[in-house]
Amino acid sequence: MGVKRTALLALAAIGVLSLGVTSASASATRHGARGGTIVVEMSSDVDYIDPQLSYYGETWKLEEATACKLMNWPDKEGAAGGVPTPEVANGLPIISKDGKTYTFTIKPGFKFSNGQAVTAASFANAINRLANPKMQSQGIPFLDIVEGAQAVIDGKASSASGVKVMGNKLQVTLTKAAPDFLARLTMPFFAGIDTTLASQIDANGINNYASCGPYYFAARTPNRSITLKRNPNYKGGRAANADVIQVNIGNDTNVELQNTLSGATDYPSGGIPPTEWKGLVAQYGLNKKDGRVQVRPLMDIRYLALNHARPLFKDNPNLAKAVNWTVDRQAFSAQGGYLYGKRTGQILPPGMLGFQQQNIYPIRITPGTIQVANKYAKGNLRNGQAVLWAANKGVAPLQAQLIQYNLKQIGINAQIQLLPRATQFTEAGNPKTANYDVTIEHWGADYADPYDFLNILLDGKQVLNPQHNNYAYFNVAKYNQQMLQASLLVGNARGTAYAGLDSELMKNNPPWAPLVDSNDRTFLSGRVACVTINTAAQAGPLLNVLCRK
Amino acid sequence: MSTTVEPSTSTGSSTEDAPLLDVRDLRTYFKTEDGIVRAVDGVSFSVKAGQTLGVVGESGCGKSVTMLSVLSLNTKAGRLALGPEANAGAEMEHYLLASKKHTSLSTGSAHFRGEDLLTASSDRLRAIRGGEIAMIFQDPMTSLNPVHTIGAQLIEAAMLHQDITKGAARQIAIESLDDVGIPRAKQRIDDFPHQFSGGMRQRVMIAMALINEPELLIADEPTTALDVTTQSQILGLIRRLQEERGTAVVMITHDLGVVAEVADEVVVMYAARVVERASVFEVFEQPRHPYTWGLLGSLPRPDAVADRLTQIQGQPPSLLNPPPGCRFAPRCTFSFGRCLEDVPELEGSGAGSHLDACFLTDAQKVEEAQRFVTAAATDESA
Amino acid sequence: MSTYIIKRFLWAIFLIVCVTMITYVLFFLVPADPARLAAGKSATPADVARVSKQLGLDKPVYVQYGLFLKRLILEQSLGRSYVNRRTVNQMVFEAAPVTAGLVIGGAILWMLIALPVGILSALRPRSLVDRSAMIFVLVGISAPVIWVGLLLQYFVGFRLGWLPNSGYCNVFNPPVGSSCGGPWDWFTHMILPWTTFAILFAAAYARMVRANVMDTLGEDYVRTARAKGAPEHSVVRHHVLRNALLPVVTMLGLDIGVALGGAIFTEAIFNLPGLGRLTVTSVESLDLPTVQGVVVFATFAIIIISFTVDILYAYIDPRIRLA
Amino acid sequence: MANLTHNPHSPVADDPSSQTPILVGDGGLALRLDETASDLGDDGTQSGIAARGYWEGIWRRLKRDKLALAGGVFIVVLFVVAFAGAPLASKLLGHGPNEPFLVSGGLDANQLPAGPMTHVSKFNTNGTTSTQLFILGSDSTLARDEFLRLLYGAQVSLEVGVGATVFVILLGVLFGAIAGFYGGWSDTLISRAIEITMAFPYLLFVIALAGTVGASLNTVTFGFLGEGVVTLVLIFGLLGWFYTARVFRSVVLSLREKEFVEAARMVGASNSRIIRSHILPHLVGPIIVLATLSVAAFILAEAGLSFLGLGVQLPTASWGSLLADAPQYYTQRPLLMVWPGVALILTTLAFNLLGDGLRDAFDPRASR
Repeated sequence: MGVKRTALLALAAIGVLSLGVTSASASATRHGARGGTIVVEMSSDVDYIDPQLSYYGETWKLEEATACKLMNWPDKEGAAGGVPTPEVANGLPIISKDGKTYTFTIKPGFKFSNGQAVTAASFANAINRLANPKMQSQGIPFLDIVEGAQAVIDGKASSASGVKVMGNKLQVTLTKAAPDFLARLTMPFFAGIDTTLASQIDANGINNYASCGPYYFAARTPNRSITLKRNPNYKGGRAANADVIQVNIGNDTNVELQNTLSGATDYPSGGIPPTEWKGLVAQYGLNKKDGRVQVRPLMDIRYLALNHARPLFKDNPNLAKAVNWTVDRQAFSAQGGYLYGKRTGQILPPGMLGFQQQNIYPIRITPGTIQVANKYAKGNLRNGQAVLWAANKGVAPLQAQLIQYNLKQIGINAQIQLLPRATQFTEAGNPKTANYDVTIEHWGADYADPYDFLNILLDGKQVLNPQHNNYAYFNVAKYNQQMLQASLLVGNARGTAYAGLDSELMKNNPPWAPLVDSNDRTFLSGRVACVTINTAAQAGPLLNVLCRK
Repeated sequence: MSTTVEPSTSTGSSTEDAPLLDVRDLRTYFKTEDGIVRAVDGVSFSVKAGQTLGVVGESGCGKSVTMLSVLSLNTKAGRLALGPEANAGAEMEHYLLASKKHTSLSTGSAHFRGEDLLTASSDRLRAIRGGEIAMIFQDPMTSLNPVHTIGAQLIEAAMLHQDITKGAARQIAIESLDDVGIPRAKQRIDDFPHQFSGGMRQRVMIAMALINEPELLIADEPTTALDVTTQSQILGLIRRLQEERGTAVVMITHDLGVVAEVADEVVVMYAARVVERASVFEVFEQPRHPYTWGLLGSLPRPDAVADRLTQIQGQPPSLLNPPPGCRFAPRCTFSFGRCLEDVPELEGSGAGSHLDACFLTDAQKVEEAQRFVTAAATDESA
Repeated sequence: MSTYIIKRFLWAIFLIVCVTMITYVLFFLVPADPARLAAGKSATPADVARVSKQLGLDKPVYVQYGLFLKRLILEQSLGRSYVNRRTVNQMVFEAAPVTAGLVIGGAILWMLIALPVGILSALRPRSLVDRSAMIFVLVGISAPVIWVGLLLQYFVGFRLGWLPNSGYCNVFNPPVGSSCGGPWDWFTHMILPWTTFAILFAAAYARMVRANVMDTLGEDYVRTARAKGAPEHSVVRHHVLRNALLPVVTMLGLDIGVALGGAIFTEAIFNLPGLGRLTVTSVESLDLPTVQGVVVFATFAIIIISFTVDILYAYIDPRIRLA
Repeated sequence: MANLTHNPHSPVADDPSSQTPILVGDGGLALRLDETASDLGDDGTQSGIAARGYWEGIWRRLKRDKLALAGGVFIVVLFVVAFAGAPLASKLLGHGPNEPFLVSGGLDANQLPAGPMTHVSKFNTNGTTSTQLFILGSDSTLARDEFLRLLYGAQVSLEVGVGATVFVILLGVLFGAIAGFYGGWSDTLISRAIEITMAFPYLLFVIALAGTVGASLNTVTFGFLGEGVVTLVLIFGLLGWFYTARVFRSVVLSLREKEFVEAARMVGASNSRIIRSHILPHLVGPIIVLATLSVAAFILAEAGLSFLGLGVQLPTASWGSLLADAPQYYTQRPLLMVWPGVALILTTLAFNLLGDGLRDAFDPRASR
């Protein structure tokens, strides 16, 4: 009884996940031709394929196809896909009255690609491996509520006391009731791992391991290719249509487009030249069933992280405001081309719990805005020199030059440094290597909850971790406290609290210059069908569902 | 055309006195970026079988080009058949300027055993080159192909003109090396040119030239690049082989000493023209052309009386635009008005084969020549 | 001859020492705190200390270099990548065949173009052949490789769709699941890169061959051969070409070294996972051991090639052989 | 010297193998003079005197080579355009090469870079707006003036090309001359140094340096150079000098053996005087030729590095980076692919043509 109540409560918190996507109806059920190879292209290499380390949207597209999780997003479009549903867990967990203890029963029949059976231990191991300080995972912040996890993170214990394996049951005890816990479990960080991988602790990641999802990583050659093959032992219900999913790395976007048009590539995950979208939409139509051009709103933001750990922005809110006034969001978005996204001046994206339209900063610049910007900048420029980080592929270099120009208008001379995307955010998340004042960042919701934006991206407690996501190195005790409080609230209260934080931060002490809430834009070759896009799980079509016509 | 040099009546058959090689009014012009260079401008001479003709003149006077033209060996050379009465010079320039293919043109006639080489087919020419007329060049260092053994090069020469097996050719090659005095020919035949000294290389060249027993050997300053001792050896060698085989020789040289040593007949060339033609005896005893006097006068005679050493002032004319009239006139101490306008023809005084191209009176010529003879006599008596 | 070989060999050894020393100093000592980089992400102060001890970074430079050389010679190890913990050897040996294929294939192609073009235009100066050849040469040596590559890729590869416009296929045992593999795929994927890569050299070599042949045609020994009555074709074959092409061989030896670097643009455009792209990607992510590893390896390759060429040259040119 | 050259010509002096020792040098010299005088009408350059005739001859031969002249003219124009024209154009057009005009006409209705001859409007700081012209349209979706960026790109190309060339020529002449003229241990030393430099994989090394060590120099501009130019010049120079050194070494080596140098020695000229009046004048030709050709090579190299993103710093315009951006707009704006490509090929072509022309002019025997 009580059980039900709390379970429902838990779901209530997740209910907001339903997204405003009503375009293509779910086609996961319809299995097209099984077999064949699906060719995916990425313009630069992924960060890791190790489930406890990989934290790159591009990689997660692959993790989603290879991982098996206690809770997972159904391979469905829209609202149906937005509800965390038991996968390896045999039904919803039993949740204690205080909402702190979750007990999962493992569904039998799941096997790793190497034949090992998936057990409760597989998931316990995942949590402990994630927490292991030697792994230096960026996923650590998601463990803050797991009892005993911190001890492991601090190296005081080898396994989290809150995680217990009892036969085919897994019991996780939390330090406090966390409404988004089930949603967190959908992240690849928490995917089941076999005993071999559990024993391999390496901050640089393991490149070949057995997985329990529809596919497994058959091979990876850094900077060249990744190959996914169907998991022969997979008995779970998810689709695994193609025999092989081949990822080729390194082509520029214009070549990716050429290849997709010529049918050599099925899904240019690395993107295509932005100026092409308009023409493609005109030619192939938008969001047709199994159509070649699919666009979905994402809970995904592109922003400038202003490094508060370095002199320029340390305790310099007025300069941060000046930046927010000077950046040309319209121009920035224009670099991305047609249907790139929606200009924004706030942290939370539309559709997210706690989103309230704030009009603090201009989304179109005029001579007026530049004057305001200079007013704020006046006297706060310090040495006026900045290092600007950006990715080195696609439109990023252009966007970097735009920002550079905008900053110049308020008297900041920025020197651009271009890095491979994976390197960029890995180094940015490492206090030792984060030598930038401004970095052009891009954050997609791991799961639909404001915690994943504010706490994960701006909680100051993590800035000293060897790896974290607070790229602004924003650490203000007052706000840290408020974020913690908000994360414990439920329902509307939760929303209001986060909405307040959003406006409060942007008004008084902007950690970022938010730029664009971007869409997921997918272009596919003419030879694929079974296009299912679940923005809750990842961007782009679900690769395990995608099939050859 | 010189009145004295009649077209020989019996060009077809080679009778006893008929020349082996008979060159008539040969012209060879070169096209350069600065204009037309008239390297050979109406040269006539002939070589009798078994005889040695010395062609003497300072470098750049066209003596080498003359012989190369006879075998059409000038680079990108074309041959032009013109009637003797035609205004050959102008015609040549016209054709040469028009021609895309050729940077040099030759005209006139060069009858070898009655066959005009300037009109012969290229196949026929190849058969004659190295077969009936062989040639050796000034610089033995560069005249042999550095990447082939001398054996290979000799054998090539032999097999080009004799229908024999490689083995046989090799045998012949070894013998011919022996003939020219290469020690241990059997071993040395497989050596490369750079393993031989200059003199030895010249011997190899000679061996290669004579390997097909030609009737005419053209030697283009064969000793110039060699040191004095080797020079006389090579000259001796050439003379010996000539006597043994009765080969006719054209010896091109700027060194009257060499001429005195080997030649029967002498052709003196100046600025692309023949200025004097005579037997070696006549040239040394009764030279008739001021230029020849100059040459003789500047022959080094250790005890020569200083004032006798007539030096030729100035420099030879550029062949781009040679002076009108006698080309030697500008430098000639005896020149007078006419020399600067009219071109003196190559002609003899009365009978005899002694020809010269000079407007001086025979008396003057004889008188001047006498001074040299007496000078020479006093030198010998002293 | 043998002394000559030994001389060249010792010199090669000396070269290797020099080059490795210079690269070592440049890529290990110039950037600040190599230990931190080497320790990678998990760089707690303790780790850094351990790594710097293991790399001997706490010792004086010459000792460090000694250690580096020791690792290089005894373990043939180029070290490990900072970015992904793979050994540099592994990465280099994956990339080397790609570049080798590109360079060697390219070299063959450019010689196939340069030799006939150069010889023909030398034998027929100012002819139509010659003039068009010279136009090709001028354009060839002036055209930016990247531009040529992009145009070929777009028009031939994409618009006309005649050939694959990017990517690499292994000749033997392609990696699991890779979309292509085998000699034929490899060949078709390499045609555009080869062309892009060869044009510049083809032009330069056509010009060089032409010049050499012309010089040789003016040599005395060629006149001698003609005077022997040798027919023109055999004059050209036996006396001109052999001499004219000798220097080309040496140039080829030198240029293959240069070409190793030149391949970089072709590899970038056509996304070939060769040494060039390996350098670029590791430079982008400041992966110094890999950068250094590639440079050292390439240098080895060059030294070995030029050594072989020296020997080869000595065999075909008697003047050296018997010197 | 002079009296030797005017020595009355005589058949004996004509013969290098004459026994009289004094006559040998004299004779050798006279012989050479006569030959050059008589055949092919080459002016007596070999003697190292008659310099005026020498230069006249070169100019005469160069004038005949219309292509080379065209190249030369193009280069002069290019320099003017790059260093005077670019700033001027920027002044006239009213905007800089790095100013984006996205929201004011730089992009067309389809968010594509505007085509040629587009008018854009600029917001001035005083609140007014003014209309300005994009002659070749926008360079990218950043909507900067392609035309201006091409002009400023020319600056970078020439700065790198000329800078690196000066660098390699200076080092090359210095080391080459020393090695060639003095020989001995200095020659051995330098030749070995040359061989070592040659053992490096040139471009790989350049890229490695540019991306790692070189980055630290990227901000050095001496106030007028493009950011990153200094880095490239240094790297190209330090790794490129060996080639020029090799050439000049062999040139000097051969000069040292020339008769007129021997002759000068015989009349007791000092080394410095020989170098000054007999060696250096003869290096002028090779220097000019080599310089011209290597500028072209370095311009191409710069474009290549910028294409790889390792060249000059953004947003400094470079033909290479323009070329790198262009493929993004292949389908809609193919012209963006054409401008930088054509600029590059014309420039290198011009330098190559002039270089070849000069080579032939300086060395008629090589001209065909």
